Amino acid sequence: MERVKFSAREKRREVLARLEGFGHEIYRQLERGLFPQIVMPSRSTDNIYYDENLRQYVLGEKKKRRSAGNIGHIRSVAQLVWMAFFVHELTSNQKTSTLRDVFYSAQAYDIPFESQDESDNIITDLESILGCAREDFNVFPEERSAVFGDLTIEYTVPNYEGKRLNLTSHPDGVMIGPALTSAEFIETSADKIIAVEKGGLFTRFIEERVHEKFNAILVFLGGQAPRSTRYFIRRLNQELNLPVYIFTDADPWGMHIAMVIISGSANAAHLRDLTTPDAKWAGVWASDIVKYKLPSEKLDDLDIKRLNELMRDPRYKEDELWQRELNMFMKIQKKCELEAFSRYGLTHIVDKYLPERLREIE
Amino acid sequence: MERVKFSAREKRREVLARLEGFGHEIYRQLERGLFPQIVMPSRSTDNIYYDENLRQYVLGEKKKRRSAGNIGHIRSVAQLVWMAFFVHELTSNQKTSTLRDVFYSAQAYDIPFESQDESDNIITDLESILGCAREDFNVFPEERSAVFGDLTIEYTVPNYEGKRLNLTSHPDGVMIGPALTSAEFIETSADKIIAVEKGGLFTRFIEERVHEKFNAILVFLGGQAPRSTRYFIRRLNQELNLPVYIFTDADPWGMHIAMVIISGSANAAHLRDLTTPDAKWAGVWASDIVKYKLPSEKLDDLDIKRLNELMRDPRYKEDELWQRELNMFMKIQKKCELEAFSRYGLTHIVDKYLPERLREIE
Amino acid sequence: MQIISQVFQEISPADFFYRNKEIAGFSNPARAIFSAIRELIENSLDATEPFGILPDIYIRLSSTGETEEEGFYTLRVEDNGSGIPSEYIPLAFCQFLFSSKYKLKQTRGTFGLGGTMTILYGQITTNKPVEVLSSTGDSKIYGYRLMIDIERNQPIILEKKVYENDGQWHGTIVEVNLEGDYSKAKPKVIEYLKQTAIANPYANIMFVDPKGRLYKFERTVSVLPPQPKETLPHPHGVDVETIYRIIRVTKCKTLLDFMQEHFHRVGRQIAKSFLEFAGFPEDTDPKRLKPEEIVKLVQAMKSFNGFLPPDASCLSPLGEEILKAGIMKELEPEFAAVTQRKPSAYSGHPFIVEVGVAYGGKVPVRSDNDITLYRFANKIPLVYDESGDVSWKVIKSIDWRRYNVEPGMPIAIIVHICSTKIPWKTVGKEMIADRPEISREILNGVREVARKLKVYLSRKEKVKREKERLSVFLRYLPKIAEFSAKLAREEKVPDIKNLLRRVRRFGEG
Amino acid sequence: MQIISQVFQEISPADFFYRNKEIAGFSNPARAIFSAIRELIENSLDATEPFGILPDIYIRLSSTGETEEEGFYTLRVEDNGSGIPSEYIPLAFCQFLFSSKYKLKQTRGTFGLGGTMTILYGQITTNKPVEVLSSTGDSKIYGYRLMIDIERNQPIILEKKVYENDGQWHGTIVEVNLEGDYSKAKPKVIEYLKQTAIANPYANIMFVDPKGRLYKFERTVSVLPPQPKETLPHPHGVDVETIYRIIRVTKCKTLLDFMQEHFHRVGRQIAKSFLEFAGFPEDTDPKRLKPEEIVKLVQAMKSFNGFLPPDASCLSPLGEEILKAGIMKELEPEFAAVTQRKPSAYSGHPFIVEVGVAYGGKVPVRSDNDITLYRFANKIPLVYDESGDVSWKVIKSIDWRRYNVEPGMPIAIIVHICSTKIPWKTVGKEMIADRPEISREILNGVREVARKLKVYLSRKEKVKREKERLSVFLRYLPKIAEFSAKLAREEKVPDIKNLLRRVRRFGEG
Repeated sequence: MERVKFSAREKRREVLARLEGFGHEIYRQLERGLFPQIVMPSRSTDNIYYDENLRQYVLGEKKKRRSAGNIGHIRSVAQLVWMAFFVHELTSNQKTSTLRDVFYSAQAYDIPFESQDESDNIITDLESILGCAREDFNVFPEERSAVFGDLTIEYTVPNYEGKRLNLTSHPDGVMIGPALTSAEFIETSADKIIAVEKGGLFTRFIEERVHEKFNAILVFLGGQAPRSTRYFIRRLNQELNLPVYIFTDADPWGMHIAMVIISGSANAAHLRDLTTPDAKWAGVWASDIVKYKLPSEKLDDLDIKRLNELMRDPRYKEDELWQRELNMFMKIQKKCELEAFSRYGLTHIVDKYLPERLREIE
Repeated sequence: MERVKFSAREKRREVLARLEGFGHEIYRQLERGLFPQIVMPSRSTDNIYYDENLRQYVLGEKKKRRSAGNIGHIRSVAQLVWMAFFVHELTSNQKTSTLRDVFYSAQAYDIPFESQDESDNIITDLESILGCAREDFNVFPEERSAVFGDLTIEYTVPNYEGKRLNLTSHPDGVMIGPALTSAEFIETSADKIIAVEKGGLFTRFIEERVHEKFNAILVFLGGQAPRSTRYFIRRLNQELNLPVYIFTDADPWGMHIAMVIISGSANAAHLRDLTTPDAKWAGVWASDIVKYKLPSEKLDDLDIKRLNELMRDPRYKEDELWQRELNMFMKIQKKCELEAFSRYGLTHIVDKYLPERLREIE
Repeated sequence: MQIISQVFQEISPADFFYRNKEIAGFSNPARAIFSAIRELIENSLDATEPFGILPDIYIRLSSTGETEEEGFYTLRVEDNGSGIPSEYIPLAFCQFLFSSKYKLKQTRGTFGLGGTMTILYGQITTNKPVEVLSSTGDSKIYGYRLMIDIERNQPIILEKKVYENDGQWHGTIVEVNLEGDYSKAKPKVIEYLKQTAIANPYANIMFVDPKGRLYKFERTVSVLPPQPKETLPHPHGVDVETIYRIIRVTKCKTLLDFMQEHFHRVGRQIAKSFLEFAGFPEDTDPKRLKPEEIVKLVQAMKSFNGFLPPDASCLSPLGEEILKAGIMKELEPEFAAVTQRKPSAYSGHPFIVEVGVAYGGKVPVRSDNDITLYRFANKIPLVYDESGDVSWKVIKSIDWRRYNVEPGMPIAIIVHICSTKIPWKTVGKEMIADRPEISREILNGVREVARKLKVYLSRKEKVKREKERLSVFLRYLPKIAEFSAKLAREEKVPDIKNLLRRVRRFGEG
Repeated sequence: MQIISQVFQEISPADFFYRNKEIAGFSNPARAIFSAIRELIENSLDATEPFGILPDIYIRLSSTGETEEEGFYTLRVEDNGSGIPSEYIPLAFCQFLFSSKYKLKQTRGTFGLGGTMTILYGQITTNKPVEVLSSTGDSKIYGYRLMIDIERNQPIILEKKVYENDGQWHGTIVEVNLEGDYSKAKPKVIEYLKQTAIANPYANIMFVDPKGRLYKFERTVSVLPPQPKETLPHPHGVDVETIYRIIRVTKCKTLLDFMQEHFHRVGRQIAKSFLEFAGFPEDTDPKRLKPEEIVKLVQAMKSFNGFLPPDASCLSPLGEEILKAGIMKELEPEFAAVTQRKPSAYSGHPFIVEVGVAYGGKVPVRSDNDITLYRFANKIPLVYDESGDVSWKVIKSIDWRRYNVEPGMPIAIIVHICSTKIPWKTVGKEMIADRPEISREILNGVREVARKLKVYLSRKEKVKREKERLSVFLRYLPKIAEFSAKLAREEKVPDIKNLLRRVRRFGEG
């Protein structure tokens, strides 16, 4: 298997350089007696396009300009410059921070944010300006997801440099946090990645030894996967060259969890490297509800509304599977959960469904 | 350090015996031509008392009787008998299941639950009848919390029997799941447990090497701690004889997270072994908001309502700390989060607050 | 200072109402059509029922313009009533404040000016005379073409004809031309007719609208409710003016006689103890009372607790049978119950409340899931301003779940209040005010029929439940047997036939 | 069939109103006190203002029972009006449908029966006569003690006295006794007086309540609004009866003269083109018109578009100055604006809308955060049933944020409508109906003053913002300099003095 090489140190150096460049640009303008201006891609909906080649959402040509000479902008310019400074400190000291921490930290510098929404938004601005994800400058959300399977990693975080861990070492699953996403991949015997939406199924898969039986690395998404998890899945796919199969609930929300891993979200149109275009949504499909006679519920109004939105979504166009399943949902007006297989016994999903499905799409 | 010994296998045998005994009792009544009756402690609020000696809520003498001859009861009697049968299967096969899985599994046996609430409730009935927690018969909720620190454990789950793991091996923290809660504790150099409500702070503590600097095992509670985590903390406290310090947000909800770990919840009044009566709420206290000039918000109506409830709660009576802080909340009408310390810099909480507080209460 | 002289002027009652048409409900073209139909129907009902005649009323509204949009109509109302003596016809129709309704007994109209107002409105909008044909059943039928001299409040007789009455016909036919807007008024008119039919099932009512559509409400009972008698004033409801009027005509020489002779339900004992209470010697000559003594007498009458409550002989309630017949006829419900409350009084005015409930059948379900309310006052349906009415307030105050009533059930409540003086909330006579004595009677009446409804709904529910009960045991007992056997590691599943047999026996109880 | 003879009876107008007291607002003791005070004050205002007299009105309500709880009061109202000629005093006060107000010009009362109704109510509740003292400013003052013969609608003169009038006093004093409930009526009474003072700032009004509390509303302007003139009827507002009445008295021999002589703003040209439109020869003798021709004439008058709109000489608006003075006096606002709209008309009745806005000062903030609305019709405040009024509907239809108005601001809108015929929604005369012509004028008036309010609020806001603006730059520019220097690893923080100077310069613009 050919591997793409990953170096945490290199990435860090690159990010720091970009941050310093940003600071220098501001500084230069002030030195010349100008009100500093910042230009960044607009993230308004009319500037988000689906890129067929990249197979993800990208931002178009529209720019937004923030000037310190404008009373409506100066506050956010100051917040941005401070934010760049703050994450530069974080990254160069190899410390991490949550979004919430950043919000509070600002007060130490007399930089006010009215709410965490506002500081989150400035972080996204900084992402667009620098073209890298917040995880790259060590800001993480609170969500936790997990991984399990035969993969040996080598940490790059302080005090653990060079230390290795095999991801089967803890049978409850290994948490995907800053240390794991920044680790290097050393060795694996797995030949595929199986990602599941729900924690209960993740545990079931471990107990049923799915990782061994199917030679797989198991990933627990925890609902809509956090960006660090999406990034981690992409790395597994790209660096280890392993196919990715995603299992979600059979409803418009579940299928979209898979879609966001595959093609990214509109919210992250300003970023690259968060998508895994070759990953596959492996189930539970609308057609499975019929085929496997699964206990199901009626789609409610919100589900139907969501379904209609997805039907108009360019990511769902021109792909046979997505189209077929969207239409099937519309037709049967039903949904079901991953756990629904339990009606045939707890191991049914592993003994019957999983092998059948993998044979079908591999 | 003196250790209390823990044996997963023994516990399992005991649970299975109780389940079979329950089945036998029903069977015997049917054989004698009687409508089977089940008697269990009532869990209605008027039968929940605070036990000063046990330092937790317990159920009183009131019983409730469920008879298969009563149209209003027969459905739940059938559900209970099936539930006992089902978890017997789980436990004897050493499989785990989530609450949601149980709900779906019932359909395979033509036992209907209208909602997961209903099946969760039957599981609680079974807990009261058997006097053991659902985790003992391998039913777990979805919540995930984590632990980190120098503790070597030995697994008892299938395929891992005898395998050991040191809980510093993964710097993102080790998930507390069925495998970990059923593991045996082998060795530790720590002399205390520090439990924190929020994930961000847990990561910060690991990064700041709190486990080394303070010789501690760190536990991430994930908000209101799941029962398996409370059970795990109790084991750390009892078996390793380590003091437990709990850090939460400074608000009525945060302090109650600590209280539930210490004295249990009313919902679990029918169970033992989930409390850690000697654990201490170490902060953030209402008085800390004043003392450390922390950024704070006004208590809202819901907070005040909750505060008034806590003031009437027997668990909060006759303890100087709780009383003082409840009164302080009432007086200053403010609350703040753990992250609020970030206003003084990201490491302030570790460098200043934590040592001061531990010195104060140790 | 410059003084401008003032000009004082007297106007006639007709002129007053001409200037203030809205007092009688003629404020706009839609309302005018509604009021005209209503006033003439009520006159017809009052010309039949009190005389022991089963009412046959025929109403025709036809468009007189080229198109209906022009808004000109001819309204013709025919009845088989007692008829009006020839000499009174011009005055009864064309003079304001002239009526047969100024009596202390229950009548439909209370102002006594609805008919004349209709004619006045027709005259000032179309300039056409009213045509009246009437006979009291004797040998002649009299026909008049009349207009109103508004400035003088007098009838103008344009034409008078006399016809032979071979068939001994009695009744009145009125034909009036007027401007209006029927298309807007239509829903309220039809609702009014339908509800009139509920409260008057002993009447035949036919209505032909301008498009020629026939609405027919047929008689289903042939018994009339007992007719009201004229009554003496009750002491609690008396004011100074009333006393003066009585003193002016009385022949009594002592207050003791005076009290017994002129007031409702005052006998010798009550008169004696009242006069003692009021501090008047029994032999005081009423004609010699000083003004301040009269005030004192009135005050005492209001505050004395020893008078008997008014009796209901001056009232004409529908009676339970007729009310129920009306409900069955128009709503065809699956279940109905009615009750007549005992007579009661407020401020000396007697009243009776009658309440009905109807469930299922043609009873409508309101779009807001509330209970449908039909309100009647002295047999007149009230179709405007429901939410301000005392009955609405009472119905909303009830916790209907206690009567097994769920929102959205097809349930109607019918409330009829009859009184010599309905306490109207406004001059428009569409809402009844919330007097505690009245709302208490309505509440008790509604509760009474609601309890009967509850019994019906409960029985219906019980039959359904009993069937479900057995199926529950059949379903779950085998499960209990199966899984307890498995848990207990027993091969044989226990026999539950006997238990099921016992359940079935219980079920029959 | 049994025929019972009917008894027909005529009653007097006084008897009619006695039986239907609620028509004039005497439905219960609280409402009666309110109506009595209101009617007598309005009579006093109508006895002063139209005669060029600045009103001085003194009202005293005193309790006559031992305690106020008994509910008996004496109401005394004194004015300095034109006085009533001695021979008219008994009729003006004690005969229904006798008044000086039946004119085609704007007056406060329109029914002309409020004063007499007050006296009748007092008489039937207390049996005491009314006392009237009046002089027209000549050498005598006349004093009467009067009662009403209700059955005959006639005054009863109990006593008549003549006094010398040395001081040339003119005016009227009325003292009446009545039953009532002042403690319940009080809030509305005080609100009524306060609002009367807003609309009549040229009046001195003093009120002493039963507890001896003095409410004083002092004159702040000494100019009266222009007085209304009596006017001819506008052709759009005419009905058949009006035409008849004119024909009866006209001296015109041709319709061409008739139209010019008897109708408002109809000149020769308009009369000619109208008659052509209507299809009548110009020389038609009006006295020879047939009934159906009169209807045709009325129809043509209603549909002909060539008439001029009515002029406003028959109206008496307050005028912008007086309205503003009233607002400043009673609300003492921080800002006020008023506007008088051009005269307009609906169905031939001219009307003028005047609107004011007040902000801050004593303007109250309503508990529901809505805008406070003061409504006036012909200078009378309307204090009941706000939510049904056309002005309320207009105010609620406006998006107030467009005028920089936030909920909870102390803002009052004052709407005054004057007309020869206010389109009342109900007989109670508390709500004005939603005629499109009227609501359009109100809307435009409110918008006009709201725009002025917006300018004021914007300017206030701008001054505040300019201050804030500078402080924002002062706060953030140094931060940008500091952190960009740190990021760029530069030791020297850039100098931002020049930039701040430029901001300040911008700020002055």
